[in-house]
Amino acid sequence: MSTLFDFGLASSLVALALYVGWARDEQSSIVGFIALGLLLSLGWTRLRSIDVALTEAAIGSGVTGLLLLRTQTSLRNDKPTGQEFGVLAKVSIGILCAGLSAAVAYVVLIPPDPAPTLAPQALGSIDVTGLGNPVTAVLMAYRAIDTLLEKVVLILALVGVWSLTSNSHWGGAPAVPAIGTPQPLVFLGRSLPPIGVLIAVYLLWVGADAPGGAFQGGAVLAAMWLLAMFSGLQPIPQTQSVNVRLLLVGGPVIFLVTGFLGVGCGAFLAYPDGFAKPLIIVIEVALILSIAVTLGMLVAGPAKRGPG
Amino acid sequence: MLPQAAAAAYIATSDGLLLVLSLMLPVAALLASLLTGARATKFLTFTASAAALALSVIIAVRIAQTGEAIVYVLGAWQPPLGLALRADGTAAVLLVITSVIMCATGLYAHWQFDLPSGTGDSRVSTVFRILMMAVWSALNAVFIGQDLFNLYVALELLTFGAVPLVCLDGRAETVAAALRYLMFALLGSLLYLLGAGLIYSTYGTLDLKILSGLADGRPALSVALAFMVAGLLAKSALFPLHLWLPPAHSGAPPAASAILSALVVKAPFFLILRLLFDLAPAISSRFAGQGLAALGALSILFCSIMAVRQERLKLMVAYSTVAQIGYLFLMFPLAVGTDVLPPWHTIAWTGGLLQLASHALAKAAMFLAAGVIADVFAHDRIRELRGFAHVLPVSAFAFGLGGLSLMGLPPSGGFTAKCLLLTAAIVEGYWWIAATISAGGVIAAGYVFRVISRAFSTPDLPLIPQRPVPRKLERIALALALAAVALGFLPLQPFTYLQVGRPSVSTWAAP
Amino acid sequence: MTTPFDAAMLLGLSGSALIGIGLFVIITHPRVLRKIVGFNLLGAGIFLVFGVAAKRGAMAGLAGDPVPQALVITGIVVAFAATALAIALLKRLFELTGSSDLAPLPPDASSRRT
Amino acid sequence: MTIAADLVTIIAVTAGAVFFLAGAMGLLRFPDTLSRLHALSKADNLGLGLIVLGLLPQANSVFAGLKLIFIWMLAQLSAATVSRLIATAIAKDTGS
Repeated sequence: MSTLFDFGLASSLVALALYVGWARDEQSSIVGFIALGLLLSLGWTRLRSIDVALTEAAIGSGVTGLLLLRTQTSLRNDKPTGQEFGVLAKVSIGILCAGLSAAVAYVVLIPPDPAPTLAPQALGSIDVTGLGNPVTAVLMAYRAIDTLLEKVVLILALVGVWSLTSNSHWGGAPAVPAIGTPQPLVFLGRSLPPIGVLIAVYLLWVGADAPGGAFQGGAVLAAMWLLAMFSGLQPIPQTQSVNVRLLLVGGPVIFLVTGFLGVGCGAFLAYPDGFAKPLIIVIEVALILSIAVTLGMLVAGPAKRGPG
Repeated sequence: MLPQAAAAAYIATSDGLLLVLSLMLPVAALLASLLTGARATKFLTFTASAAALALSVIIAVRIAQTGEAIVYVLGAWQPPLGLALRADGTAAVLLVITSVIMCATGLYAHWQFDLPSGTGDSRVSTVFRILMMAVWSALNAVFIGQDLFNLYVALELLTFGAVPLVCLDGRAETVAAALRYLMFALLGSLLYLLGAGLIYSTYGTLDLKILSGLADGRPALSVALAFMVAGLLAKSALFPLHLWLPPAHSGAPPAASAILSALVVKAPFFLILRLLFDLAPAISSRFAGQGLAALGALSILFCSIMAVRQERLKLMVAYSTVAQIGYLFLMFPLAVGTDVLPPWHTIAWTGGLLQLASHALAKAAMFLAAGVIADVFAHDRIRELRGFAHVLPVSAFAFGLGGLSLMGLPPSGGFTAKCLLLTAAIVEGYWWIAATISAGGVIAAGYVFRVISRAFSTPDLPLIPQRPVPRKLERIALALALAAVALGFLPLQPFTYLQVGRPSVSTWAAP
Repeated sequence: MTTPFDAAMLLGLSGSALIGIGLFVIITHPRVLRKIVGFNLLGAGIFLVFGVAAKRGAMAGLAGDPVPQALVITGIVVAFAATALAIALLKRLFELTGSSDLAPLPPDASSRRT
Repeated sequence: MTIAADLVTIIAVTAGAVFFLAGAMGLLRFPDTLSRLHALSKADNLGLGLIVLGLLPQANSVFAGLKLIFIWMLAQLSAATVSRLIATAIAKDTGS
């Protein structure tokens, strides 16, 4: 029975991906992509990776879909000038891509037996971190450097986005297209954020021991903030705003400082015995705010007004 | 063998924290810059640059003193669960080259922002400084990282630092160039990530050292490595994946061009080097090496000819970058070593890395000199630059000295490098590689002399500088060019420092 | 441990298909916005390959190997950052030129530019 | 007891799925946007409600049950808002 379900899920993923690639207009393609994201989340639960399912739903399809749809609207009156490939070229590229797919499938189909895993090691060391969710332990302890650098990558993307403005607008505020905010959206903008913030805090708190964490919570928080901004209830802050900058770098700075404090008790990014969990929670609280601000400002885009 | 058996793969050395500092110092500077204004950013960049330069020199000296690699285990979590950092002799050389070029270009940019024609406003200067720190940190991470996924994050950090540098001036052409660059770079990162995923699902670890002990020539490993190398090729702009490079590198501000051409494209090359020599089974490495060298040869011939045909000075220099990267890929079949000789004991290994270093210095010098020329005359059309050496003798001299390395003429690091590669090619019987090296040198002479001969000729109408000559900027270009020349005085033999921290002849067993 | 048609294998096959579809869209589609969507398809396929490793690594009472799961979470966030930067560049290009496509660039076009 | 609970689950979830199917059919078969919207929101509300109802006996704790109900309420809120936004957009299109 569940094999039948998996088969249906796997084939609808492929069918939807084909639709996304070949849909005639960009809007249908993007809507298809968002739907694909939901199916992917479902697929991740089938792979028993609930943390990833949450992240995929929140960021992979949620915030990414919002960004793509907003872009599609603002590029609406555009004349295509891109280059089309000839039929022969397309066929040969198609054969090449199919071959690459087959190569990946080949590796997927013949796994080594027994399948390699780090699960026992991850579980064996988890007591030191005081956490109950091994995925959070990987992100915040074993591979903390990746998480730290990834946060820097996110901030750097924001610097790149911010740099795409004119000299006179540098430091100013991004703009939301003036589309006379509809009443239902204002209602949602008023009623949803308190609940959303609660959910974000819950995701962060529960993330120590169950699926959830700073990235999933941060995405929910960012969505609430964006909803408030798009419904005109919250002004979009200037990119030079001290508060924005403080929240932005707060996460990685606290991460970095804790990392260097760890040098005193063993190594960079090691946590002192017995203090691992509280320290991780402190870092995650700073990270969730930082992630929310970064994601929100990334969607809002570069400054469109001069600073003032 | 399961990875569990390989416990305690790394023993941290007492000076391992130096590696963490070289990774995190630029990150700290960029985070602090975001919090403060333009003036504090200037100060932070200065301080961090000086400190990072000192750090890299200390790391290199420590390795020379101890004769062993520096190792650090992050959070004391041993791989495969945790991550390690490791700097051997080869990595230390790259760290130092990076610092030297970063400091020189940083100083150049600092002075250039203050010029009357300069983009002294806070957007360009602040963004440049932040991105420069990001690129620096990412390069260090690529050189000392030991974990395939950590290296993926480093590559992305590099991409996100490098792409916005291309379109700092905000013109439509440079924005298009940046977008095209981003597309190629993302494709490259994703293919690399795919390979890393296949490796994890086959071996259950991403650590390079543990993997090199496990790698057993399964087909899955070859598939994974093929994806990773293909992705890295797109990032290092090897023919035919080079189309994005010339517009991106020629459109950026001069200091950014220097960083991109001298350093950024070298990072993916260095990763390919490690993947093929540390992970790939000897047979597939030999086979892949031939293919990479063939693409390298095509890069050299095709893009050198393209460079000759360019009308614009900066585009010419950018095309020559693709050609010179081609030389790096020639080392793959030449440095495979033998059953008794590890790759890093071959003259081709030394030659390839010397080519990397001397091209980095020479190309940075040439882009910085070209930047001065384009600034003073307000254009860079080679045809209309007749006699520019009379106005800018120092820049012309720096450009010419840098050109020596590209052509492979003595005295220059490029000469030594190409000599070593040529000798290796002849000894190993790769006549087509030897022929390509020689032909590439001749064509390079064509495009360098085309500029230099115009520079010293007497124009019908004397060239009039549109702006005051920035002497300080010219001197930086000259210093870098002289450094590239100085590399030419190294002896023509395998450089033992590059072998530190790698298996020695006695413990070497060909994979 | 792996039955012929378990979730890991089936979703792994979808992942492989998504990789090929994504690559094809990235290379051949003339519109940049669709290429960006293609990058996300490719990314999703690659993440599924990691997911297969996670599911197959179920051991010691865990439903899956946590390491690849954590890697995918990092990867999804990085992919979003890449999408955001690409979109910002695309919008800027549209503002400056009125077109959101990259004009074709034959190998020698740049040499003919004046 | 568990058999009764399972029976409730099977009946309610199946009924919910049928409503979803009807909604999807409506979306595909109805001629204009407004009637499609109507079919879809009606079927979705009922379908999701029935599924949540069916899952309640399976919840391990009171908190888990509350989370299920909470999810249903959030879906209601967003569905209602989206329906109204679409309806407003149609009205604007046909009005002007």
